[in-house]
Amino acid sequence: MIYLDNAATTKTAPEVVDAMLPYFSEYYGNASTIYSLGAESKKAMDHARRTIADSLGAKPEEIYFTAGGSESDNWALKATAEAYASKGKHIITTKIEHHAILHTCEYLEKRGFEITYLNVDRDGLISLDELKAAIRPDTILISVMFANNEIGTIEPIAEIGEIAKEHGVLFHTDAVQAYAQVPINVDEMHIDMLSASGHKLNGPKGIGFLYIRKGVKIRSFVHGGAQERSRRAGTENIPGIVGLGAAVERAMRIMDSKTRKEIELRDYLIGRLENEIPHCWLNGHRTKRLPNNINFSFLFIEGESMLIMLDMKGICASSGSACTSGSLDPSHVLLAIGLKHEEAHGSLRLTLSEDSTKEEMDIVAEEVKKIVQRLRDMSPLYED
Amino acid sequence: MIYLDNAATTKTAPEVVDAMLPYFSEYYGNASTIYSLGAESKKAMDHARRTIADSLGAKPEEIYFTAGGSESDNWALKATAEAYASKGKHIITTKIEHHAILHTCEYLEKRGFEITYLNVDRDGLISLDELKAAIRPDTILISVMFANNEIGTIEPIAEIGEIAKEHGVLFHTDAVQAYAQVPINVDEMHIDMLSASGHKLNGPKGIGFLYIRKGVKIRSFVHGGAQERSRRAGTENIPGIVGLGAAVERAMRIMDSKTRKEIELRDYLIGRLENEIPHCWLNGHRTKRLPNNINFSFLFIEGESMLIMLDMKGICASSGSACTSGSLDPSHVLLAIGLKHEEAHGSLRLTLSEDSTKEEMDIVAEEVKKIVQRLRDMSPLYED
Amino acid sequence: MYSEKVMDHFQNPRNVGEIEDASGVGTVGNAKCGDIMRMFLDIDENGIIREAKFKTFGCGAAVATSSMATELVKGKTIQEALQVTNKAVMEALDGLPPVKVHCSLLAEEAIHAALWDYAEKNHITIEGLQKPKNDISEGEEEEDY
Amino acid sequence: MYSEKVMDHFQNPRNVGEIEDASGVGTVGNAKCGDIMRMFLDIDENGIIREAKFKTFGCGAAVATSSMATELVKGKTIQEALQVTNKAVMEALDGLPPVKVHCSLLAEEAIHAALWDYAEKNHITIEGLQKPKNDISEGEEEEDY
Ligand SMILES: Cc1ncc(COP(=O)(O)O)c(C=O)c1O
Ligand SMILES: Cc1ncc(COP(=O)(O)O)c(C=O)c1O
Ligand code: FES
Ligand code: FES
Repeated sequence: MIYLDNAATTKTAPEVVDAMLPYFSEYYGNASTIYSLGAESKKAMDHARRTIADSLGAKPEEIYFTAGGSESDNWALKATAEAYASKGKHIITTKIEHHAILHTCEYLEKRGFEITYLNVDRDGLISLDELKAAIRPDTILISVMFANNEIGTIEPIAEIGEIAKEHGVLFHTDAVQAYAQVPINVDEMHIDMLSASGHKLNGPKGIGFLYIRKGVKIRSFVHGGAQERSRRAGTENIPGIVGLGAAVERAMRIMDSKTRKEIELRDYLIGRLENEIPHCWLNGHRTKRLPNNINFSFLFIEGESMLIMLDMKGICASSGSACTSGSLDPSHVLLAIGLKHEEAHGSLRLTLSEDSTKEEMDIVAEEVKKIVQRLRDMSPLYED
Repeated sequence: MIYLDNAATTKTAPEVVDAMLPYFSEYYGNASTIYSLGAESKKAMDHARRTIADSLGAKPEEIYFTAGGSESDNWALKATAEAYASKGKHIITTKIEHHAILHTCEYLEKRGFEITYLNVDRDGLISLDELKAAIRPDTILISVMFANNEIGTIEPIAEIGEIAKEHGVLFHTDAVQAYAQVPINVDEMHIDMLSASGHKLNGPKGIGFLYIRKGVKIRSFVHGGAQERSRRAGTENIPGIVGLGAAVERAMRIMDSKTRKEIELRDYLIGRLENEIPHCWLNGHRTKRLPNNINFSFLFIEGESMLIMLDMKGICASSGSACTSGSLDPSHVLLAIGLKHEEAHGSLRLTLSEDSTKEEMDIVAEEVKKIVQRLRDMSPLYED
Repeated sequence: MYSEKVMDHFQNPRNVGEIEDASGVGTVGNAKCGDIMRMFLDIDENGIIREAKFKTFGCGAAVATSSMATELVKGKTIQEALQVTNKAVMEALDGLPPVKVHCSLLAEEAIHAALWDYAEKNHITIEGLQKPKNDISEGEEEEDY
Repeated sequence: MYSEKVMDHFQNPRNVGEIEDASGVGTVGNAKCGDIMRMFLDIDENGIIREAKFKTFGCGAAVATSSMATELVKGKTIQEALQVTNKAVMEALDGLPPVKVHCSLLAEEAIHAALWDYAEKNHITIEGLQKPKNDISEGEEEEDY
């Protein structure tokens, strides 16, 4: 199997699973209890929190564990909206955010908030001038994703943070794709809130965190017990938290070598596809791009068919095609960078891991070439 | 170690961990993808969903996975409030709910909802007459916990369901403590929504579900991707879901023998404590009670001190004492059944598991006896 | 997610291609998901469909239903071909996932469009055949959420 | 959650008990968490605290701070005993978790209450000593949420 869908989810690293295992059936105590078994859990949780804080240049008490990226995004937006509603009801985000942000924004719109959705250029980058122009006296939050999950484009986060700070507006970034893949420092980049998800960085599924800078007024999203300093209720998911901590430790350790390797393979495969297949192009910025992301549009064909054929060859990949999502609307990201519907339909996303090899890239290049040709032969849009 | 805090959390059963393991590093595919690896995840998830549905007499598509009991409770209340606000803004619950319900109710109160908190009697039971009298034309929801987490009292759920149905009011039950410990059938009991949490039944932490009867109007709580039929966003926590399914399978399999054993040991230890320690009593109903729950008040002493001394003897237990919670207010449940502050302070909760033994009960009886005496000797309230 | 039959027709689609000087050609598109299906029919003087071919831009279900639809209409009379509904195609494929039902409507619509073209070319009316819409709206029920 | 020193003083509390005909007895309670501490002092004619004993209904921190407080005041003059603040007790115990700081206030307050009782019995005033409240409100800051 050639797994090239690491933006969807990653394999939990064996060392991460090993770190988690003792906390299922041996140190299974509830971290909120007073006895020694519970103290073991608390110690493990504190360690993970510190690891994560260190990875961001944050303080441990600024890290709040959640069930994943979606909850973190929901929390950041809804709680900020609530806490700062008296200051204003205007939020700025982008057209290419993940649905966890966009659908939450729609929810807020129905509740009287006004959302500005920034445009992006053909590469998927927002314009800092448009951002500045969008800020109003009643703007309470700017939420711009660190890197896009489909096309891999990395936004100018430090510059956005600077602008937000200048204007006294809070800045949240959905870093689910970028965290532990590229270096992030919340102070240098003036990030007030940051969402991350464990399963995108070889950690377990069902665990994530929200970084909230000290001083930011924050309400709870999940109400109940006093966990997470009374901010996020629910018995702490200790194995998940330990796994996330171990995954972050691992990701920070291998980041340099992983990045170097992925960029090399990424650009090699991009080159082959560009050179060997007609009527296709790379989506997303060529260099301001996640190290492991490749996104191509192939004219005249449709994504889901491509994916099934790739699967038959043992290759796992993804597409911005509507047909894969059950939603019928093709990727809002691809439309936002200016693709036509039928162009958006024929997109293919390949996201590498540190386990990817040159041999795999070659196999994929060959198979994609064949499949694209086969589907084009079947397509009423293609006349050669 | 003698672990008697199974109401706080349980050991993840080794067979549950074994069931989960393949889904971390082997079948790690995202269940929403189209390729075979994702299909493996989807299959495993469907299987767990069916197991859970079967355990409740529900349909698989009525089971929605969440991150645990707190999220389920928040979702049930907040989404119902939102979806039915046009019908009315009155909700009925009890004074002895878990904070996941009570704090969510407070949140709703701040947003214009009116909450009636039903009283309970000395045993912790609500009055059906009081419930009936509380129902108004604008009542949209009744939320009564299936069994209380502190004193173990099991509420008259089928009767409550009947009343709710007669009055055309939705009925939610927080079954976090009762699910898979006592038999539940959502149709026979007229339950419209039910919350459960994996780690209370020897499943993993960080996973739970909300049962939502087909036909109930429900909004999302976590907005984003199309997971869980677009009702609950977030990449599916497949290992957690598989673990929950395996835990339910196991719990249903052993329920009869476990219940029989726990009740025997429970009543044995209750008898010993009652007979051998002066100035103490059992809290909660004597028979309408979770099979594994023991809750005692010991006059003149304080809970946290008891817990630390028990811990020194290798016994893990819990207390309704404010001193253990960091909140300073003693258990709202013990106050609701009519205990005075200082009585509530001296409570001890022991919750058994199927691994508990008579030898353990004897050790605990002896140690509790000694500790109570030692603390009483130190207490300014105790004069013998 | 797909049945074995669907996968078989997707992997080995029958009747892919075009018919030159076809008796009837119909192209339909599903604006919602942006997919396009073109159906070619060769109909003899007795009104029997001798040959059917297709080209499809669409998902696996779209390809498989195109393939199955062409198989089903071959050898049939025009009236019989009108009975090849999307339900018939789906049944022949052992079912489709709910989100893919609309793809099979595309196939039904393509047959109708090709027959309509045939009727227009030959200045006849085919009983029970209405001018096909280009745009098939899907009939799935949307639940409240 | 507790330091080793706290655990030691909790497990082996020094000076538990009562002093008959004590020079001063003080009982204070923390209404918020319902805990009660009673302190007995035996003070000689030179104003030196010869003996100190306590009884406490409260958490581990309450027991440990009672124990440590009695240890700290023993052998001290009244003026020196006034310097045994909750901070001093906490420091001697290598710290307390933030939620337990208020328990140490109870110990400070109990010493003051016993000294006040001694002063009243002997019709003297002790410089710097105010009538202790029965009710210690905690001084922790509440964050906005
Ligand atoms: C009755 C009850 N409801 C809700 C919860 C919350 O469950 P969780 O901690 O898994 O979120 C608990 C347990 O803590 C409980 O006992
Ligand atoms: C950019 C981005 N944000 C949020 C999410 C949601 O994360 P999760 O699925 O872990 O809730 C994802 C991944 O699905 C993502 O790529
Ligand atoms: S043709 Fe688009 S989903 Fe089938
Ligand atoms: S005395 Fe109550 S918390 Fe310490």
